[in-house]
Amino acid sequence: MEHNEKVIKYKDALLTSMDDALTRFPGTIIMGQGVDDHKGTFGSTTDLAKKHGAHRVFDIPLSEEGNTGIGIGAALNGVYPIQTHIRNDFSLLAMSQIVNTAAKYKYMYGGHFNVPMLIRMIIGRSWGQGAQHSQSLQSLFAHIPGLVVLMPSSADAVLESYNHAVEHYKGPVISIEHRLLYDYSFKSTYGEKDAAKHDPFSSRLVRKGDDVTIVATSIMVIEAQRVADYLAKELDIHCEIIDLHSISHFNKEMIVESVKKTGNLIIADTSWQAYGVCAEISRIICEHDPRMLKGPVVTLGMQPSPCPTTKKLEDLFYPDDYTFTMKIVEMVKGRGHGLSVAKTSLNETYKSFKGPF
Amino acid sequence: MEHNEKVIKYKDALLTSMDDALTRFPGTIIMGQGVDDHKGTFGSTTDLAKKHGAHRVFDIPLSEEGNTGIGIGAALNGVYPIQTHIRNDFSLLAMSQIVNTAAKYKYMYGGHFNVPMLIRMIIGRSWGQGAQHSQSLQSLFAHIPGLVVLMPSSADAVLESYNHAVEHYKGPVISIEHRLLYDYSFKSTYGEKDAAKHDPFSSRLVRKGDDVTIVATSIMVIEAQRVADYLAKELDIHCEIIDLHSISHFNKEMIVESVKKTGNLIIADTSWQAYGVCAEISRIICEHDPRMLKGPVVTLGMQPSPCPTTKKLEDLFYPDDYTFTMKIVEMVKGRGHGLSVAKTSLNETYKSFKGPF
Amino acid sequence: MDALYEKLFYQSLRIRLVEEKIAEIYPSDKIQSPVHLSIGQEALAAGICNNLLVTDMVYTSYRCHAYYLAKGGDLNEMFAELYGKVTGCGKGKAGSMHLASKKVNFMGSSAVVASTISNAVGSALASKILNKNQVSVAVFGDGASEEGSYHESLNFAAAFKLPVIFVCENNGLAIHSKLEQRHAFVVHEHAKGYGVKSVYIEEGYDFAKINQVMEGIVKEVREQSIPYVVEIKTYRYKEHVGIGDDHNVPYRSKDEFEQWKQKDPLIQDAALVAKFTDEINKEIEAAVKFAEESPVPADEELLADIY
Amino acid sequence: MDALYEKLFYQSLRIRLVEEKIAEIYPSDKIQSPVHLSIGQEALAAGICNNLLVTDMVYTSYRCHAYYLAKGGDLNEMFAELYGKVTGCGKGKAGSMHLASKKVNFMGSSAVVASTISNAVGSALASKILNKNQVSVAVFGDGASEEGSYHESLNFAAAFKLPVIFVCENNGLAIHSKLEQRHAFVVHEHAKGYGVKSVYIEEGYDFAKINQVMEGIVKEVREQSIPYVVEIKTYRYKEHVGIGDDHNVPYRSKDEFEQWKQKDPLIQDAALVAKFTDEINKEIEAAVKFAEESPVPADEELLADIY
Ligand SMILES: Cc1ncc(C[n+]2csc(CCOP(=O)(O)OP(=O)(O)O)c2C)c(N)n1
Ligand SMILES: Cc1ncc(C[n+]2csc(CCOP(=O)(O)OP(=O)(O)O)c2C)c(N)n1
Ligand SMILES: [Mg+2]
Ligand SMILES: [Mg+2]
Repeated sequence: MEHNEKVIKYKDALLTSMDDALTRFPGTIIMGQGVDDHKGTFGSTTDLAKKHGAHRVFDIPLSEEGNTGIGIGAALNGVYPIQTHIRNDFSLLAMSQIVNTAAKYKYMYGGHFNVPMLIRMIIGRSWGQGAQHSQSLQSLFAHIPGLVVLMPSSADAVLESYNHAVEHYKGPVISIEHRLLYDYSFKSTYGEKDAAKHDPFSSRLVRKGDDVTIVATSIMVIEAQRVADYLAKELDIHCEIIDLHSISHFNKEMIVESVKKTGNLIIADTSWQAYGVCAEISRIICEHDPRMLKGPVVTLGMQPSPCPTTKKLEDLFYPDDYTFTMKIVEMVKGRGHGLSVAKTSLNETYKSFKGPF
Repeated sequence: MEHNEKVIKYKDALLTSMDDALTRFPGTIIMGQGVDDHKGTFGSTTDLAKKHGAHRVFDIPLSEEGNTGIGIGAALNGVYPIQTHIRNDFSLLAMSQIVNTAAKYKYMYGGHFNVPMLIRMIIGRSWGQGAQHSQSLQSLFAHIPGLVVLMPSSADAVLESYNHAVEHYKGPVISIEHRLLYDYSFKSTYGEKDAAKHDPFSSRLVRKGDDVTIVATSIMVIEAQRVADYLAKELDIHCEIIDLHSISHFNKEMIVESVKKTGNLIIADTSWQAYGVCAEISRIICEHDPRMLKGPVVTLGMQPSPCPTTKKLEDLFYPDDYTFTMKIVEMVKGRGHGLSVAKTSLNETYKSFKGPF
Repeated sequence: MDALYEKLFYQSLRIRLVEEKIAEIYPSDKIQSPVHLSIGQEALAAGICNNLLVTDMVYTSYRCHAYYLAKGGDLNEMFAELYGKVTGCGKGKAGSMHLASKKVNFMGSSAVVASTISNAVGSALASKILNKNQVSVAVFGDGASEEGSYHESLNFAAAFKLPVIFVCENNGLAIHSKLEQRHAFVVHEHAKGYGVKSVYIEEGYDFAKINQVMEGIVKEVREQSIPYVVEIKTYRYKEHVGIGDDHNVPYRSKDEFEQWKQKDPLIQDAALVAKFTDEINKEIEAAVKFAEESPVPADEELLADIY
Repeated sequence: MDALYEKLFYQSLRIRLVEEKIAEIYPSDKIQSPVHLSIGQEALAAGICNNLLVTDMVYTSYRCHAYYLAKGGDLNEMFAELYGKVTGCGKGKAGSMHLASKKVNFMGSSAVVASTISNAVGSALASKILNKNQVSVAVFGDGASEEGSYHESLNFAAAFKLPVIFVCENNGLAIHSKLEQRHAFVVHEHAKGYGVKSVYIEEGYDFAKINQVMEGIVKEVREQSIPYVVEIKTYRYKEHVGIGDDHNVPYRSKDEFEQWKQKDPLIQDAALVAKFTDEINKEIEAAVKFAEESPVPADEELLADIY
């Protein structure tokens, strides 16, 4: 069997990284609502309490602010806590501990303390779950110095960066996991000797191309790849795709070099554009040299409204890959390009997802 | 006496707008820590409890999340609550109510409910107050659809927009007030018949010029004006200044038109650049047409660290107006301009501020 | 008394039949939003809301169908909402977790646990300031009482003497977690620490008893402007979210379920069930038809009603 | 027993003299950060910390000087920190509100009210998981107990049986707000609602009594791994923040102040004050000199120690 035939699901990568952390570091604990139940945080913590003990993988009360403060205090006393929020919306209740405490601990006390911990937050799409279960709040964290904010878009991205977080990094890491990635299968070379070497907390160049630069996060990386495949095959348009991966510590040079080459930039994020990743990447370009660009930057994200539940509006709320594709064609070929683009869409994936959860 | 000779302090404008709200609308209440004490929220609520009754202006427990939820419930039942956070850092404890509840109430329930309320949050500088009392968190709120986020930079900006909020607007308004503006005096034409008419929740063109566009928020508008005065007088460089005022609903056309004219853009905000106002304005330009710009955009904000307390580092942490000036000279005249710029600095104002508080 | 009993029975049964209808429709995917059913817990909504005036304010969690109905929310608008139609009580933007009806002061239901508790306290604050003679009610689960804002809400309501009733629907579970693992306090005892009066009702299936206890409490709260905590033991028949049964999963025991069913009037009193079912089902069928035939929101709705 | 009394007296007096020195220096603007003095409250820090091992962990609020010293924090590093010097315990980045000293497990002091309470609970969680035989202590004000995270912390500590002591320094004030206006509960009574043992000490000036009560509690907490709430009545002599007196302002009464002073050993026991003052002042002068002569941080420090 060739090594690149190894295939692994996102959720299994999560489970593996959790299991590894518990196995290799006796100080690791997983504390979160339902981490020890039969659903095991959508399969990412299943049976770990049984395997590693109920004192290391345990359920906690509904007390986000307190729990986060408790995680921090534990981290300061020799434990590596992994915390989970089954929706990142709930982490808003823990903002003070994350922003006022965890992010500042090392600096505020002159470098004498470290708060090593991992906070996993799940975002999603197409659950018909409405305004309070649909947000994608990465930029709120990435605005704050002191936090490493990740959005792993593949199984290997999970394995590389979570293992790095637990083993080597001494500060708080926020990781935003997309629920719809959980059941995706990815090729994996993690751990193999000729596997690609990434800075585990930085960006990845996932596809090379000369026509357009796509900077994407999380599941938008998958969409970008589908769109890029289509464009290359059908319309001879070649996209370069940068998976931002870390939205707090992304690779600026990689982005600048790519835009210098292509002159065209499209940014695709899971959240609102305003004050989000789309804004931040625009800033990087503007501060470097906006004249690298041949024309306007295109951004894709959620429409500027809370998320409605009804399918009709929800489909309008999120960008689809038809729009994604069309925007790129227009960017490269101009408005009156007259090319036709198939309507096959990743939306089918979204639609087929049901829940509960 | 000529009408434009009327001068009013920022804190008196605040006090007047609070008093007006209580006088004109019997449903208005002010609820906040210390609003009825002898310091009266730095002079902005002084004696209002005596004047309007302790049932309308009252102190509350230290319970930010609960208090905000209580304000929202009161707003839904006929009261107009004005809430205060003497440091915006504390509002992180209320993020879930602000973001998950207040911002979404109207939309989430199909437009049948309104949450009219004003949340005042104070930011600052130069207090030697360190990492947890120095943040400027406007972008966290402005990222969220449903919130109007203001940063009034003058007495009239306060009067216009607070009165509009209380009298006409039916949703939640977050206003970020800079503590060092409190004791500044401003010319005021508010309420006079030939006073300038602004959209109370939008941007203001506060100075016209052809060489550089400065987009600024809060106290950075004052700095921009000082810098622009100096540049016009000493170096014949003419700045156009846009006071963003509302960072959630700013005037995009005004910005685009100005940048089209000057080709040079500098953005000056009170917070970190990443994912902040500097990023958002960059996005607007990038999405419109980055080729309007003659060169890189310059941004000014806090250095990407938590705020240190020691003066030495604090002075490096915040931008000063010497840097501000030099950046503009370089932008207009090129790097090797050889011009000399005086080191007089607004920093003196910052340094002379002591506290306590 | 018999008339009252029948009225409460009817209310409870109506809620159950509505939710059973939802469970029936759900696999068809016409309802594309997560549903948290109150089957087994209907008696609380019926017994509590029977004592409220239309001007009284009710706030709940995502487990809201029962209170929406008991407070007088329109059934057509409820089904239309579940179907994502513009004729729904939230124009299709709300879905199952965010039912609300301004007309009957059913003020909102939230998917963020405990978040509406303080809203109800604020409602009571406004009542007091504006002299409205209203009672406000916060309904929440046992899990919600672990959130800090519950403490903040109790303290505020007690310090300001506000007319608000805190109703804890104690089903002993937060998703799959047992109360004992999460909770170091007893809700109705803990309230006394704030000087807040409280009561515990163990018979959460008994709408008549709940109604009777609540009658006195609502009167007291209204007349004296004081907060009150009401803890009611109850039992969730279905899984936490969704329409399935999950007694096969070891997190709870089938025995417990059987014991509750033994006491459940909606199961035991077959005669009354028979008496009312047809009438209720007719109403439900009409509401489903209304929902089916209603239009989805126009595209413009996406960006309407934000500011 | 006399030796013990003198030791505690010395500790308390040392704290007072250090803070009086700060007040003396403050107008010179050499200390450019807001100071929250514990003058009047010193006995708590002395009586509590006397029972802790160096391996025990202490967390406080911004009102932290007293505990920093009582836990064994270095005086030179403290003054250097107040002066914003790189030799400070926080390299000049911390200032008065964020003293910490890892060497003596004085783990942190926060300017966000109540935020360190849960950190101390987490510390105790780690002790238990890692079998460390430590006691963790959270020190906070009466105002802090109004924050939701206090409730969350009590519940967690009780549910998980963690060895943590919650010390409430009840000075009856949050800035200028009186306890009665904000608080519908009594801290040490309220704790019992969580099954947490508690004690109330009214004599917050009496370090000997505090020491003695704490001795038993620390032992019990350590041996049995249980949480404990200790509420101590105390009195803040100075304004909330800054170095001024503010008894002229009507928010509190001068009488109360006079009564406290009557009982304050650091005022009443002139002989012992005389006995120790010189020695302490010498230590303080040396620390001030150390601070004065230390360098400010290099520019590179601005962006160091963030990640
Ligand atoms: C703040 C917050 N934390 C976590 C969740 C996830 N969650 C949804 S329902 C639930 C259990 C709540 O239990 P309880 O309050 O007892 O209500 P019940 O479902 O039993 O009616 C949890 C943890 C949430 N929705 N909000
Ligand atoms: C979360 C938060 N809210 C408000 C403040 C503003 N504030 C600073 S100190 C204080 C009073 C705290 O009183 P208490 O806890 O009794 O402590 P004390 O100052 O009396 O020692 C307040 C309200 C803050 N720092 N943090
Ligand atoms: Mg429950
Ligand atoms: Mg106090």
